[in-house]
Amino acid sequence: MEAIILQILNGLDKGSAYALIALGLTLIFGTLGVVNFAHGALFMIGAFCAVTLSRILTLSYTVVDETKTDFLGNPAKVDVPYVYDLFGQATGDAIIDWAVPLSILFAIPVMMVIGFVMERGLIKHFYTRPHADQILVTFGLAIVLQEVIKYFYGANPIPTPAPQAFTGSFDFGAALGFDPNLIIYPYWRIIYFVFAAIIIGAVFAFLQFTTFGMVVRAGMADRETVGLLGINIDRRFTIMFGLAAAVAGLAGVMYTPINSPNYHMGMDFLVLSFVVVVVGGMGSLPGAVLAGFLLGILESFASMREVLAVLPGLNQIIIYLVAIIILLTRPRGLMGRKGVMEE
Amino acid sequence: MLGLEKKDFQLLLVVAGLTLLAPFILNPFPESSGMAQFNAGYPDLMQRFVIFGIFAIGFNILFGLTGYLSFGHAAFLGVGSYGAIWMMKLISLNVIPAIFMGIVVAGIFALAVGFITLRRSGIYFSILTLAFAQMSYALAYSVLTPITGGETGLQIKSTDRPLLSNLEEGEIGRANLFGMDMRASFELNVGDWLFTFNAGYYIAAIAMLASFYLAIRIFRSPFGMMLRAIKSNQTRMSYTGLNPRPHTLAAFVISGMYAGLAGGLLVAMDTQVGPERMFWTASGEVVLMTILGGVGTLIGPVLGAGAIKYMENILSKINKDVLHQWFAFLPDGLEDFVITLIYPFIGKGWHLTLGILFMLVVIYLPGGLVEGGQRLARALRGKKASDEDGPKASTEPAE
Amino acid sequence: MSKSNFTRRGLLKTSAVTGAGLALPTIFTAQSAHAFTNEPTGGTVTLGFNVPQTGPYADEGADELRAYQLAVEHLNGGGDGGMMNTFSSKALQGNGILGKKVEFVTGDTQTKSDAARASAKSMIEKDGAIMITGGSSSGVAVAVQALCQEAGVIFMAGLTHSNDTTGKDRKANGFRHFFNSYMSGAALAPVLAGAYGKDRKAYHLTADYNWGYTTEEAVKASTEAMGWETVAAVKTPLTQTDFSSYIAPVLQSGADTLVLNHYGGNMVNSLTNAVQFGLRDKQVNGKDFQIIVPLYSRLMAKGAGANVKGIFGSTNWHWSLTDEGSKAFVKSFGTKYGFPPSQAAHTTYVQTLLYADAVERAGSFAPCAVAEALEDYEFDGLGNGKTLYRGADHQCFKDVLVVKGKENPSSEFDLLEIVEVTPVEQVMYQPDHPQMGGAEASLGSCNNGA
Amino acid sequence: MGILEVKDVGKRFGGLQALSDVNLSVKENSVHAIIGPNGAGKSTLLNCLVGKLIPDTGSVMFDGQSVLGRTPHEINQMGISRVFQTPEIFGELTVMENMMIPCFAKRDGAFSLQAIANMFSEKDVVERAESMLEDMNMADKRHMHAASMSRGDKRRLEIGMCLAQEPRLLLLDEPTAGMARADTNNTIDLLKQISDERDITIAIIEHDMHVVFSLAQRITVLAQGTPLVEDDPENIKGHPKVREAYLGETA
Repeated sequence: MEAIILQILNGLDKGSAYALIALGLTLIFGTLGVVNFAHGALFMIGAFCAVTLSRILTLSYTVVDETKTDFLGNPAKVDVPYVYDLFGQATGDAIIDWAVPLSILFAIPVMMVIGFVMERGLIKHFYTRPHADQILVTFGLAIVLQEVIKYFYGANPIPTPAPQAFTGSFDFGAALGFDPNLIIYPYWRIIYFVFAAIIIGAVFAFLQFTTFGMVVRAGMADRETVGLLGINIDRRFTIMFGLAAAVAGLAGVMYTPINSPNYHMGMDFLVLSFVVVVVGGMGSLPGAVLAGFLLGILESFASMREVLAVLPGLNQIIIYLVAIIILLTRPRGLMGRKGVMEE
Repeated sequence: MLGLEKKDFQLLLVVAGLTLLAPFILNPFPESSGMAQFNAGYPDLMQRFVIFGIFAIGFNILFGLTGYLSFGHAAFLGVGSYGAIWMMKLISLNVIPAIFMGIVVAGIFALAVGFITLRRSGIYFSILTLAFAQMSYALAYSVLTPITGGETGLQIKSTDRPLLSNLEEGEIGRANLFGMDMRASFELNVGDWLFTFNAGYYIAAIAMLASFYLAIRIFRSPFGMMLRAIKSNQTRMSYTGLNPRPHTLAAFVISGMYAGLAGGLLVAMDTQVGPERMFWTASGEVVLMTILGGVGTLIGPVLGAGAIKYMENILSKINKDVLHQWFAFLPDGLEDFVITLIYPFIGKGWHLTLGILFMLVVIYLPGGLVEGGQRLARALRGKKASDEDGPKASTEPAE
Repeated sequence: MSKSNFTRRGLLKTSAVTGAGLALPTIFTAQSAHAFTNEPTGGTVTLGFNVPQTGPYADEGADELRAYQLAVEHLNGGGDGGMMNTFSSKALQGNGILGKKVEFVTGDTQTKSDAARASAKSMIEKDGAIMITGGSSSGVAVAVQALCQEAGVIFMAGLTHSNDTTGKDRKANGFRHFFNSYMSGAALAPVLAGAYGKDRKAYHLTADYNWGYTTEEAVKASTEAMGWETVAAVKTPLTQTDFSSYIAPVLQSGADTLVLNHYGGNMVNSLTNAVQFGLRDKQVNGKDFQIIVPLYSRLMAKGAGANVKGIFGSTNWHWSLTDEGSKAFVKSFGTKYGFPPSQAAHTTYVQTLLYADAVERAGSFAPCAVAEALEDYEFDGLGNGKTLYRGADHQCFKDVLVVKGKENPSSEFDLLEIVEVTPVEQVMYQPDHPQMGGAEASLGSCNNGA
Repeated sequence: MGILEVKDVGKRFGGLQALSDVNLSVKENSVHAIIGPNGAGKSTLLNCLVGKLIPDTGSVMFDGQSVLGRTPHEINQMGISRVFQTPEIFGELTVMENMMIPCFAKRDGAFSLQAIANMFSEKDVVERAESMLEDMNMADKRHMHAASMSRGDKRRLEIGMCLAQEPRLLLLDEPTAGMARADTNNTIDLLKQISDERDITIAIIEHDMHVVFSLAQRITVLAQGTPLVEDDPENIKGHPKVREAYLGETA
C-alpha cells in the first residue's frame, strides 16, 4: 500500500515534467503545424538560464588570501562575489541560494525572446514545407544549440541546488497515519508538481478564456478559415511560439534542482516527449497532459522491484510498450484528431 | 543495358566507376602535405561509406517511395549484425553465410515489426517504429546480455570454435572470404601518394553496387510505381482494388533486409557488434543521411551517407595542433586568431558543424545535395550556353 | 607558433620518398616489408589518443587529452619532465621513444563502441599509429582492445573500471592501469565496516549493463563477507535520468545503506536524487542512513555538488596524494593547465609513460616485445606507490584509495578527501577468479599484426 | 433482381440517424441516379456500398454476394469502381502511370507475392493502359504529371482509371461538382458514351438536375436518410413528395 502510494506520487511528479514538455511541443505542433525537434533544446536552455543566473549572481573578483594555499602550494586566490559587496554577505548568500526561483523571472523574457527569434528567423519559413524538412532543420538547430551550450558550459553536469529552505522531504506517511519514513517526498518535487499544475492550468485558461486563445484554438482547428476572416494569425502564432518556448524553459528552470543540468538533457527528453505527445494524440493539449501523467505513473510502477522480479527489464521498455499498445488500440492516441499527421 | 534505361545505366556506371576507383579519388592529397588530413581513402572509412550507403539506399526504398518515415531502422541494422556475428562465432568464419544470416534475420524481424507498425501511418507509424527500436536497444543493452554481450557487445574470441573452421588452439578467428582475409590490402605507392586497395572494401563495394542496381530496378519497376502510388494517394489505391498494406510491408521488409545486409557487412569488415548500433540516434542518422542527400532520389542517400561519415571520421580528428600546422605560415597573432575562429567547428566541435550543415542544406537546398548538384550543373551549363540567360536558382524539387 | 605534432603514415616519410617520381608500384603484404603493424621507420613514432570528445563524457575525455599532450611533451624532453623524474625506471631519456620523436593523433570515441573502433581503425590504417590508448567506459575499452588485438597494436586502456576489461575480455595486446570493480569492493568493505559497523542492510541500485553487474557483484561479495546483508538489488536503465521511483522505496525496504552502482551522469543524478529525498537525514534500525558510491571521480563529484559530502567511495588516484610522483604530476599539469588533474588524466598519463618505458626497455616497438616488457613488471613513483603489471591478465595491482566527499571544500577541485589507502595485498585476486571470467578467461597470444 | 440490391440498410452516427430502411435495386446495365437534398444521406449510402462504412442494419448484395464486412479493395475487386467528388488520382505520377495501376490491379489482383513477380512482365499492361488513354482522348498527355492537369482532365482520367478495371458497376459521387458548364457537358457526353458502348451499370449521386435528367434511366430520391420515391425520370419531375423535400429545403 505504502509502496503504491509512493509510486503514484513519483508518477505524478515524473508525469508533470513530461506533461509540461509535451504541452509546449503540442502547442507548437497544434498551432503552427511544425514538428519541433528543437523543443528539447528549449527545455535545456531553460535549465541553463538557471545556471547562467546563478553564475551571474556569483560573479566574483579574486582576492589573494595569504593564509591559504592552492593545490600547487601558491597563495590561494579566493573568489568574492560582487553581491557580497552590494548587499553584504548574509543577504548575498541568501540571494545566491535563491538563484533557481529567481531564474523564473529571468527565464520568461529570455525564453520568449528566443522563441520569437526562432519563429521569425527560421520556423516561419517552414510552415508549408514537408514535415521531413521541419524535422531536419529543427534537429539541426537542436544540435547547434546544444553544442553552443557545451562550448560555454562544458559537458559535465552543473549542480544547481534548490534553496536551503526547500531541501529535505515531507513525510506524507506520518500525515496520513502510516509509520513515519515510509512515504516521504522531497519538498522541491512537490513544488515542481504544483508549479507544473499551475502552468498547465494557466495555459488552458489562457486558451479557453481569452479572445486571443479563442482565435488560436480556432486556428488550430482550421487555419485557412481563420486566415480568411482577416485575422492576422501569423502574429498570434509567433506569440504562441514564444509562449511554448517559455513553458519549456520554465520546465527546465524548475527541473535543475532535481537533476543537475547538462548540455544533452534536451536530447534525453526529446524522444520521450515525442512519445508522450503521440500517445496523447498529435495536436491535442489535454491528450498531451493526460499521456504525460499516464506514462509517468506507469514508468514508476514498472520500476518497483516487486514488478521487476517478475518481469526483468520491464523498466527499460515500459514507455515504448505502452506507446505500442495504445497506438494499436487507439489509432490516433488517446485524444488525437483524425487526419492530423497521418500522411 | 541490364534492363535499365540509358540514363539509369549511365548513373550506375558513374557510381561503379566512383566506387571502384574510390581508393584514388578519396586520396587526392600527397601524404606529406598538410591536406593529407582530408584524405579519406583508408579501408575502414571507405568500407563505412559504402556500407552506410547500402543502409541509406534501403531506407530510401521505404521512405522515398512510400513516404513511410521509419524512425527505428537502426534496429534492423543491429539485429542483422547480431545475426551475422553469431553465424561467425558458431558456424563459419566465411563472410558469405554471415552476411546472408544478417539479411535473413533482419528480414524476419522487419516482417514482424512491419506487420504491427504498418497498421498506422504518418507520425504514429514513426513513433511505433521508434518504440520497437528503442526496446530492442534497451533490451540488448541490459537483460539480453547473454545473447548480445550487453554494453561490451560481441566479438570473436579465442574461445570461439566455429564448426566449419580449423583454427589452432588459442587462435582468434578472422572474417574471410574463402580464405581471403577481409583486412588484406594491396598498397600502391605512387610518388608521395599511397593508395590502399582493401579486399573487404571491394567486397562491400560490390555489395553496394548490387544493392544500388537492385534499387534502380525497384524504383523503375511497376512495384516501385505502386509504392509511389501509395505515397501519392492511398484512397485511390484501395479503391483501385489494391491492398496498400502488403505492398508497404514488402517495401518495409526489403528495406529491412538492406539494413540487415549493411549490418552483416559491418560485422564482416569489423567483427564486433555493440548495442548502440540500435540507439535512436543511429536511426535518426539514416534519416538525416537520406534527407541530406535527397529523398526519393537514387544517388542522394549514398551522398548523404558519405557526407555524414566523412564529417564523423575526418572532421573529428582535426585537433588544435593540426590547425597550428596548417596556419603556421601566418604571423603568430593572426594565426592564433584564425585558429580561435575555426577551432569550435572542428575536432570536438564536429557536431556543431554537422548541425549547421543540416540547417543550411534544408534551408537552401530542400532537395538535398542532389539538388545542389543539379543547380550547379545547370549553372555551369547556363553559363556556357548564354550569359544573358543567367543561372536562375529554381526551387523545384529534385527528381 | 610552429609546433608540429601532426603526423602521417610513418613509413612514407622515408620509404615513399625514395620512389618519388618513379611511380613504381610496390606490392607487399606487410610481412615482407614490416615486422609488425605500422612499424615506425622514420624519425617519428605516432600514438593514437582515442577519447570521448562529444557526448556526456566529453569533459573527462578533454582531461585525458590534456594528460596525453603533457606526456608527449615530457617524452620529447619538453616541460619539467613530470613523473619521468620520479619513475623508478630510468629508461626514458626525454628524447622521444627509442630516439624517435613522439607524435600523436586524436579521435572521438563518442562513448560508442562502433565510433571508437572506427576512430581507432582510422588511426591504425590512415595515421600509422603504433599504440592506441584512451577511452572513458568499459564498453569502449573492451571493443577497442579487441580491435587492437586483431590489428596487432598495443592498447593501453584509459578509464575503464569493469572487471571484464582484464577479466573475461582480457587480451594479450591490451593493458590496464586503472583499478576495477573487484578492487573497489575489496578496498571499500573493511573501511565501511569500520565506519558504519558490520551489521548493515544494504540496498543496491545498479546500472543495467556489464559494468554495473560486475560492480554490484564485487561490492556485494565483499560487504557480505564482512557481515552485511543485501536487502535488494534493483537494476536501473542506463538512459534513466530521474531516479526518484527507484530511490523512494528504499526506506520502505528496511535498508539502512544505499549503494549506488552508477557512473557518470547516472551517478550524479541518482546521488542528487537520493540526497533530495533526505535519505541521509533518516534513521533506520537505529542507525544513520548512509549512501555509498563504489567508483568516484572528481568530475562526477563536481556534477553532484554538495550532495557528495560525507559519502564514501573509491578512486584510482587523487591529486591530493603527497608522494613524490603525484606531487610532480600535479605540479606539471597544474602549471600547464591551471587546475589539478583528474584520475582519468592520471591514468592516461601513466599509461603513456609505461608504454614508452616498455618500448625503451624492450628496445623495440613490436607489440609482443612491448607486452613482454610490461608483463610482471614492477615499478614505483607514478603516484600509486609500488605497482605490479601482472602478466597473467595485464592488470595493474596497486594500493586503492578510499575517499569521502569533503565536508568543507576549500576550492572547486577540493571535493574528495582520502580516508584510507587500502594496501595492494587486500585487493589482490587470482587471475582465474570467478568474477574475472574464471578459468576460461585467457589472454590469447600476442599479435604483432600483419 | 438488380445487380445491386440494398435491403433495409440503416446507419447511425451517435445521435444522428443518417440512414434508415434504405431499399434500393439497381438494374444491370442501367444508369441509376440517387438524388436528394443536402444531408439526405447520399454520401453515407455510397460509403456503405464501397466498404468505407459498415451499416448497422440491413444488407448490401452485389451480384448475389454480400459486400458487408469487406474492405474497399476487396469490394473493388468484386467489380465496383468509385469516382470521387474531388478527383482522387495519383497526383505525383504521370498520366500513363496512373492508367497502368488499375491495369495491374485488374490483371494481378489486390496483392500477392505472385503479383509482385508478375509486375516485371508489363507489356500487356502497357498496351492496355495505352489503349485506355486513347479511348479517353488523353494519349497526348501521357507524360504529364497528373496533378498539373485541369480539373476536367483529372475527372476524365479518374473515370478512365475506373473503366480500365472493367467494373460491372461504376459509382459516381457528384462527378460534375464545381465544374464549369462546358466541362459538365463534356462529362455528361462521356458518361453517355460509356453507358452506350460498354456493358456497365452506372449509379450516380448528383445534385445537378441537368446532369441527372440527361443521364438517368431510373431515379431514387433520398430525404432524411430514407428513400422517398423510386421511379423513372419523367415521373420524378412533377412528383409532389420530391417537390416538398426540395422546396422544404430551399424555402
